[in-house]
Amino acid sequence: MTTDDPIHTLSEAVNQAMDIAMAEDPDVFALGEDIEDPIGGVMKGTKGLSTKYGRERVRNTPISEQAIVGAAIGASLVGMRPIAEVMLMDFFAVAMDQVANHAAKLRYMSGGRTNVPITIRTSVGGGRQFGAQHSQSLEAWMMHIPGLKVAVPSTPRDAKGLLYSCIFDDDPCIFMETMSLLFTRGPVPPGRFEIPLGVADVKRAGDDVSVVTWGWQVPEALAAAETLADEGISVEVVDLRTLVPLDRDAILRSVAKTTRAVVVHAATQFAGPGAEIASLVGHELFGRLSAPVERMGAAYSPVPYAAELESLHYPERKRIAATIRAMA
Amino acid sequence: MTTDDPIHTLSEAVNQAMDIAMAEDPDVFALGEDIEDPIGGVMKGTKGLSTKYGRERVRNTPISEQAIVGAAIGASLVGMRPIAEVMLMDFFAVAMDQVANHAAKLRYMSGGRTNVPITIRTSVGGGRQFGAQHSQSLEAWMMHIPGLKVAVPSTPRDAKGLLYSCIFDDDPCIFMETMSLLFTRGPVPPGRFEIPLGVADVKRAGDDVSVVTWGWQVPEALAAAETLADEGISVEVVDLRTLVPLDRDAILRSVAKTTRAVVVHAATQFAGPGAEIASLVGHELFGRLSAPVERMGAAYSPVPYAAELESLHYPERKRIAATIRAMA
Amino acid sequence: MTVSTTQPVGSGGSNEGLTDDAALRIFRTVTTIRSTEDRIIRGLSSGELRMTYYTVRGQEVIPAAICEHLRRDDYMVTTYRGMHDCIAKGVPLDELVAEMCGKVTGTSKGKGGPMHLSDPQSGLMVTTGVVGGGLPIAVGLALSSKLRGTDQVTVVNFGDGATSIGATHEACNLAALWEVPVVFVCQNNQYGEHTKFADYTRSPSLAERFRGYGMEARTVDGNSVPAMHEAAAEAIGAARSGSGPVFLECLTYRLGGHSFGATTEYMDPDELSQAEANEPVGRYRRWLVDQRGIGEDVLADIEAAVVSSVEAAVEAAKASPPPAPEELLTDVFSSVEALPR
Amino acid sequence: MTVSTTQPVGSGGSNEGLTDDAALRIFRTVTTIRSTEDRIIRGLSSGELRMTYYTVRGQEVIPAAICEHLRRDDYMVTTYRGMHDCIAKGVPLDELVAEMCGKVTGTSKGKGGPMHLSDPQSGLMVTTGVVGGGLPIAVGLALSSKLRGTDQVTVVNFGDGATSIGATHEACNLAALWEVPVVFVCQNNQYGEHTKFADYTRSPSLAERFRGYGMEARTVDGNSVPAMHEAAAEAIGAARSGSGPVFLECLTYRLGGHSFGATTEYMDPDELSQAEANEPVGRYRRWLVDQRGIGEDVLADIEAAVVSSVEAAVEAAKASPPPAPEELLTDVFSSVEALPR
Ligand SMILES: Cc1ncc(C[n+]2csc(CCOP(=O)(O)OP(=O)(O)O)c2C)c(N)n1
Ligand SMILES: Cc1ncc(C[n+]2csc(CCOP(=O)(O)OP(=O)(O)O)c2C)c(N)n1
Ligand SMILES: [Mg+2]
Ligand SMILES: [Mg+2]
Repeated sequence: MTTDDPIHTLSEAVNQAMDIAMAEDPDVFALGEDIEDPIGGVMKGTKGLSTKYGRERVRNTPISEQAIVGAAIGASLVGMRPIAEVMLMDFFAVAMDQVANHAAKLRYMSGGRTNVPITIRTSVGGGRQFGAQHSQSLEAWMMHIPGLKVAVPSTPRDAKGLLYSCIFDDDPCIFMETMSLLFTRGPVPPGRFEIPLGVADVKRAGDDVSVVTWGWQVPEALAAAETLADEGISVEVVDLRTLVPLDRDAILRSVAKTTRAVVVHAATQFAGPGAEIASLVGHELFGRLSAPVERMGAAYSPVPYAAELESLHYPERKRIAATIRAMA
Repeated sequence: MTTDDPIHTLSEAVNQAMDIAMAEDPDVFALGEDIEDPIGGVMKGTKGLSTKYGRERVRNTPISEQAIVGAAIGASLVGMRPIAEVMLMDFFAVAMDQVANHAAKLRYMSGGRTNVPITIRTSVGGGRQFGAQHSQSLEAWMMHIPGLKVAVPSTPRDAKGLLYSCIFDDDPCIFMETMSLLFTRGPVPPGRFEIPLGVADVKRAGDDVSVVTWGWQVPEALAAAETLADEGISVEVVDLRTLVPLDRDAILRSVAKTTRAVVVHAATQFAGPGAEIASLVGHELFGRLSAPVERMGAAYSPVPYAAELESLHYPERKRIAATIRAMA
Repeated sequence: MTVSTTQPVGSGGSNEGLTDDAALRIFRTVTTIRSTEDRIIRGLSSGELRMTYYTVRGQEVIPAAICEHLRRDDYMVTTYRGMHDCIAKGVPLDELVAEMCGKVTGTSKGKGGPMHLSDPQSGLMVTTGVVGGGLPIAVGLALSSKLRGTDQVTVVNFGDGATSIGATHEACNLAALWEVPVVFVCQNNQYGEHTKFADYTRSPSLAERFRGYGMEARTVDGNSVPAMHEAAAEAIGAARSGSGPVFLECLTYRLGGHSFGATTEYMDPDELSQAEANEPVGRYRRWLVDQRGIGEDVLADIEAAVVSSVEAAVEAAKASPPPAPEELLTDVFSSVEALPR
Repeated sequence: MTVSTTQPVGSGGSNEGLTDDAALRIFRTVTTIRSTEDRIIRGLSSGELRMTYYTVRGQEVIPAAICEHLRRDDYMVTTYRGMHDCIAKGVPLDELVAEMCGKVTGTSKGKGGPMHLSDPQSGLMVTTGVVGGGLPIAVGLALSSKLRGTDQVTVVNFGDGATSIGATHEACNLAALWEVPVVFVCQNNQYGEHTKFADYTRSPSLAERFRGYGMEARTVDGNSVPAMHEAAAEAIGAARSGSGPVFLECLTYRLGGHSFGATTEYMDPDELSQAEANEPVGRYRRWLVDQRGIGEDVLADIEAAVVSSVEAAVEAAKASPPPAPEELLTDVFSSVEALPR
C-alpha cells in the first residue's frame, strides 16, 4: 500500500468504484431505494452519481427488494452490469428467492447459456443500537448457496478494488459494506483500481497465532494484535476480503506457520461462516495444530438493543485478545 | 422401539401427530397451500384433517408464503398453535423475512412478553429430479438464526414424536419432511406420543467410526454401516433428529468413544450444517481424534436435473462407505 | 399516575358522534404524543438521550382517533414510526420511554428498543422495523379472533411506502379472502424514507388499488379529528361486526426528516412549511376552542398534566439501569437449556 | 428441419388482421405444442420417458398468438408450465425435448430440466419453478431495452395463482413506475395447483386489480385465436411503442391435473368435460375450416409434418447421452477456479 494515496472514507471509495465503472461502461447502472441525489443512498454510496449520469442510470426504486434484485438479474441476463442496493443486509430476507433461487442458479440451470453479472451492495449494521432487525451479518446464508460470490472489505482501499472487480465479474456478487467502517478513512488509489476476488490480505504478519477474519472484525483483530505485541505475543491477521471465492491457501499457509488459529466474525457463531473455516483448518492441518481452532462470532441471540448488551453480543478487541492470550 | 407398533409411512405418522394435537387442543390449527381435502396437502400430510376438523381449522391459503408464515406468527402471539405448511423448503426463500426477522426474534425483541409457538412443516426434495429450485435442504439457514428450532426426522416413529413436540413447543419450530423418506414405512406408536426436542438417537451402535447425520442420510449411513460390518468395520450412526436444540453431548459421547467422525448431510457441504458439528467435535475432542473429522454434504453446485448428475451431487451409501473405509 | 396508562381506549367501534369526553380524550392523547416527541428530540439534541428516533410529528391524530374505537383487548401492530400508536393504544409511558432508552424497566427490558415495542397487556402486539412485515402478522392476529369467536379487532399501521412491498399485498389478499377482522391503516405521510409518493408508484389512488382485493377501502384526512374519528368508527365497526377487513388510507404529512438527524433537503420547503402551519395538534386545539367551545383552561390543564407525566417518564427511564449481562441469552427460547453451547 | 426452429415468430406487434399465413403459422404452433405434449404423455405413461411434466393442454393458443407479434430478439420468461411458451417462441424442439429428458443435447445440457428451460438465442430467457419469481426478472429484461434504446419487448407468462404472491405485485408496481416495455401475460387456467381461483382471492377481476398499479390491463379469451391475436397485437404494440407495461389476463382452462400423474378429483367433472369438448386446438381447427375455408388437406399436411418432427425430437433426445460427470461442477461460476474446494 503506497502511503501517498489520497485519503478517503470507505463510503467514498465505494462511490469512486461505481463512478469509474459507470464512466467506463454504459452497461453499468445502479438501482435501489433512495440512491438518487440529493440523498445519494442512505449511506451516501451513490452520492453525486445520479447528477453525473442521470436518473436513468441511477434509479430510485419503490420499497420492493424482490423487484430490485429481480430487475437487476433480468437486465444482467442480457449483458448489463447492474449494481443493486439493498439498504440493509437484514432486508435480504425479503429477497432471498431472487438471490438464492435465481441469481445464484441461472447460470447453472441454463447450462451456461445465461449468466448473472450483478452486484448487490448492502450495508451491514451492528454496534450501533439498531436492534435485532437492522444489525445482522448474513454472509453465511450467501456462502451456503452455490453460485454467489461474497466480498466484505475492511478498508477503503479494499472496498474500491473489490467493488470494481465485483461490478465487472461475470457472476453475482454480494458486496457487504460494514456500517461501522463506512466512515473510517484510509488511502485509496486514484483512478481505475482492481483487487481480484479470492485473494486474502495479511493485514499484519505474525508468528504465534493466526486470526482469520474480515470486515468489521479486522480492525478489532488488529487492535488486539497490537495489545498482544506489547505482551510478546505475535499475531498474524489474515483479512479474507472475499468469502467466496475463499482463499484457502492463504488461510492454511498462515495457520501452518503459527499452528494456532482463531476465526473471528460479526455473524452469529453457531452454524456461522467461521464453522466452515474452522472445519477446513482442522481437517487440513490435522495433527499439526498446537491448539484447537477457536471461533468467535456473535452470541446466539437476536441482536439486543441496549448498548451494554450489544457490546457483549459481538466479538471485540478485548475479548479477542483474551482468547488469543489463552491459547498462545 | 417395540416391534408390535403398527406400521405406517412417515407421511401417515405426520398426519397422526397433527390429528392428535388438533383433537387435544382447539388452539391447534393448520394453514397452507392445498392442505384441505380432497388433496390433503401435496404430500398428503393433512389428508382427512379438513374433513374431520373443518375448513376453519385446516385452511387452504393463496400462494403467498409470507402471508402463510406471518399469519401463523400472528395467531401464535396470542396463544394459538398454528401448523403452517410451506410446500417445499426452497420456498422458504420467499418467506425468510417472516421466519428469520419475525418468528425467530419476537420473543427476544419483546423481552419475553410474547412468543411464537408455531410449527412450519415443509417438504425437502432431492434425489427425485426436481431440479435446482425444488431440491434444497436449507437447515443451515435456519440453524444460523438464533431463535429457531429445527427438526428433521428420519423414521415414521421419530416424525410422529417430534412433530407432536414441535406443535406444543413454545418456540418456533421448523419441521423438515424429507421427500424421499415420506413414503417409507416403519412402526409408529399409537395414540399420543412425544419425543423431546434436542435428544439424538443412536440408530446403530458401533465402535470404530461415528457417523453423525439426520433425515435423508440416516438410511444411507445405516446401509453403509451394514456393508462395512461385513468388512469388520463397526460404525455408530448418530441420528441427531433435531439440529436446534443440538444434542452436543450425544455427539461428543459417540466420537469420544470411536475417535473418528464423519458428518453426513444432504445440504450443501460448503458453509453447511456439518461445519458446525465438525468444528464442535474438532474443538472439544482436540488431540483425542484418530483422524480428521470428515464432512460429506452436497456438492458445491445448484442441484442438477439429470439423474446421473444428481446422484453424484448428494452423498449416498457407497461414497459414505468409501469415506469411512478410508479413515477406519 | 402517568396520563397514558389511565387513558381510556374507547369502547368498541360505535359510530356515535364525537362527545366532549371523547374529544378531550383525543386531545390528551395527541398532546401526550407531541410532548413525548418534543421531550425526546430535546434530549437527543442535547445528548441527554440516545436512540434512533423516527418522528411522528404530524401523524398524531390517526391513532388517537382510531383508539377511541378500540378496546384494550383489541390488537395493534405498528412500525418503527409507531410511538404515537403505542401511546394511543395505552402502552404505559414509563415503560415506553424506558424501552426507547434501552433500560430494564422498558417494555422489552431494553432488549427491543424503539423499533420493537410490544406490550400485549395493552394489545400492542408487535412493532417491526421491516417495511411491510407487520401486515401478515396482523392477519394472523385477526384470524385468531375469528377462530376463537371473539369480536376483537386488529389494527395494523404502516406507511405509504409499505404499499410497494410484497408482504403487504399477500396480507391484504389473504385478509379479504378469509374475511378476518383487521383494519389496514396506511398512514400516508407522503414519503417513503426520502422518496415521494409519486416517485415510487403510478397508482392513481391507494384506496382504489386496495379495493381490488375485494375489500372496503377508503381515503380519509388523517389530520382531521372528526374525519378520522368517523372513518375509524366505520372501519372498526365493520371489522368487529364480521364483515371483513377494511383498508384506510389516512392522509397526513411527515413534519420532518425520516429520522432524527436526517436531512429534509428533498422535501419541498413551501409544502413543508405549509404543512407545519396547519399541523394537526394545533389545528385540533383551535377547533376545540373555536368550534366546540372548550375552555382554554381545560386544555391548559391537560397539557400541564401531560408535560409532567412525560417528564416523569423520561426521568424514570434515565434512572433505570440497563439490562443485566445475563439478559443477553435469556428470551431466545422458552428455556436456556435449548441454547447451543 | 424440425417445425419449431423454422417457425417464424412474427414481426413485431402490428395490429394487422389475421392473414392466412399467420393463421397457419399459429395452427402449426398449436399443433406442435399439442403433439409434443401427447407424445410426452405417451412416453411417460409407458415408462419410455421420465420427467416431471406440467400439462399445457388447453393453453396452446395463448403463446401461439402472442408470438405472432414477437421478434426473435424479444424476450420471454415463463414457468414450469411453459413448454407451449418455449415452442411458440422458437426454442428448437430437439433441444427442448432433450432438456426435459436430462440429456446433454438439451438447452441446458440436461442440468436444468423441464422447469428450467432457457434459450437466449430464441429469446427464451428464463423458466422458473418458483411461483411469481419470473416477473421481477422480466421487468429487468424490459428495463435493459429501455436503457439501451432498443424497441425489444419482454413477455412474461405466469399463472393465475401467481397473482397472490409478493413478487408479482412488486414487479407490476415497478414496471408501471418505470414504464418499461413488458407484457404481463397471466394465463388464467382457473387453478393454482389444486385450488380454484375463487378459493384464493376475493378479487372480482384480475384485470381491474392490476389496473390499480396505473397500467393498462385487459381480460381476453385466451382460447380464441382471433381474440388473443388482437389483444396481443395491442398489448405488444403498446409496449413496443414505449407506452409502458400491459397486463393481459388470458382466460383458459387447464385440461388435466396439475402435473403428470396428479389427480383431478377436486375439479368439477362437468366443467372439465365441457372445457375438453371445447378445447382450443380442435376449436381453432374447426374455425380454420369452417370460417376461413382452409382445406383439410393443408391442415393434415401440417399435422403430419409436425408429428414426424416431434417423433424425431423424442428419438434424438432418447439417443442423446446424459451429461458427463465433469458437468456437475461446471457452470456454477464463470470459472471453476472460484469453486471452494
Ligand atoms: C424491507 C425493508 N426495506 C427497506 C427498509 C428501510 N426503510 C426503513 S423506513 C423506510 C421508508 C418506509 O416508508 P413508509 O412505509 O412510507 O413509512 P414511513 O417511514 O413514512 O412511516 C425504508 C425504506 C426497511 N426497513 N425494510
Ligand atoms: C413460491 C412458490 N410456492 C409454491 C409453489 C408450488 N407450486 C407450484 S405450481 C403451483 C400452482 C401455481 O398456480 P398458477 O400460478 O395458477 O400456475 P399454473 O400451475 O396454473 O400454470 C404451486 C403452488 C411454488 N412453485 N413456488
Ligand atoms: Mg411514508
Ligand atoms: Mg393456474
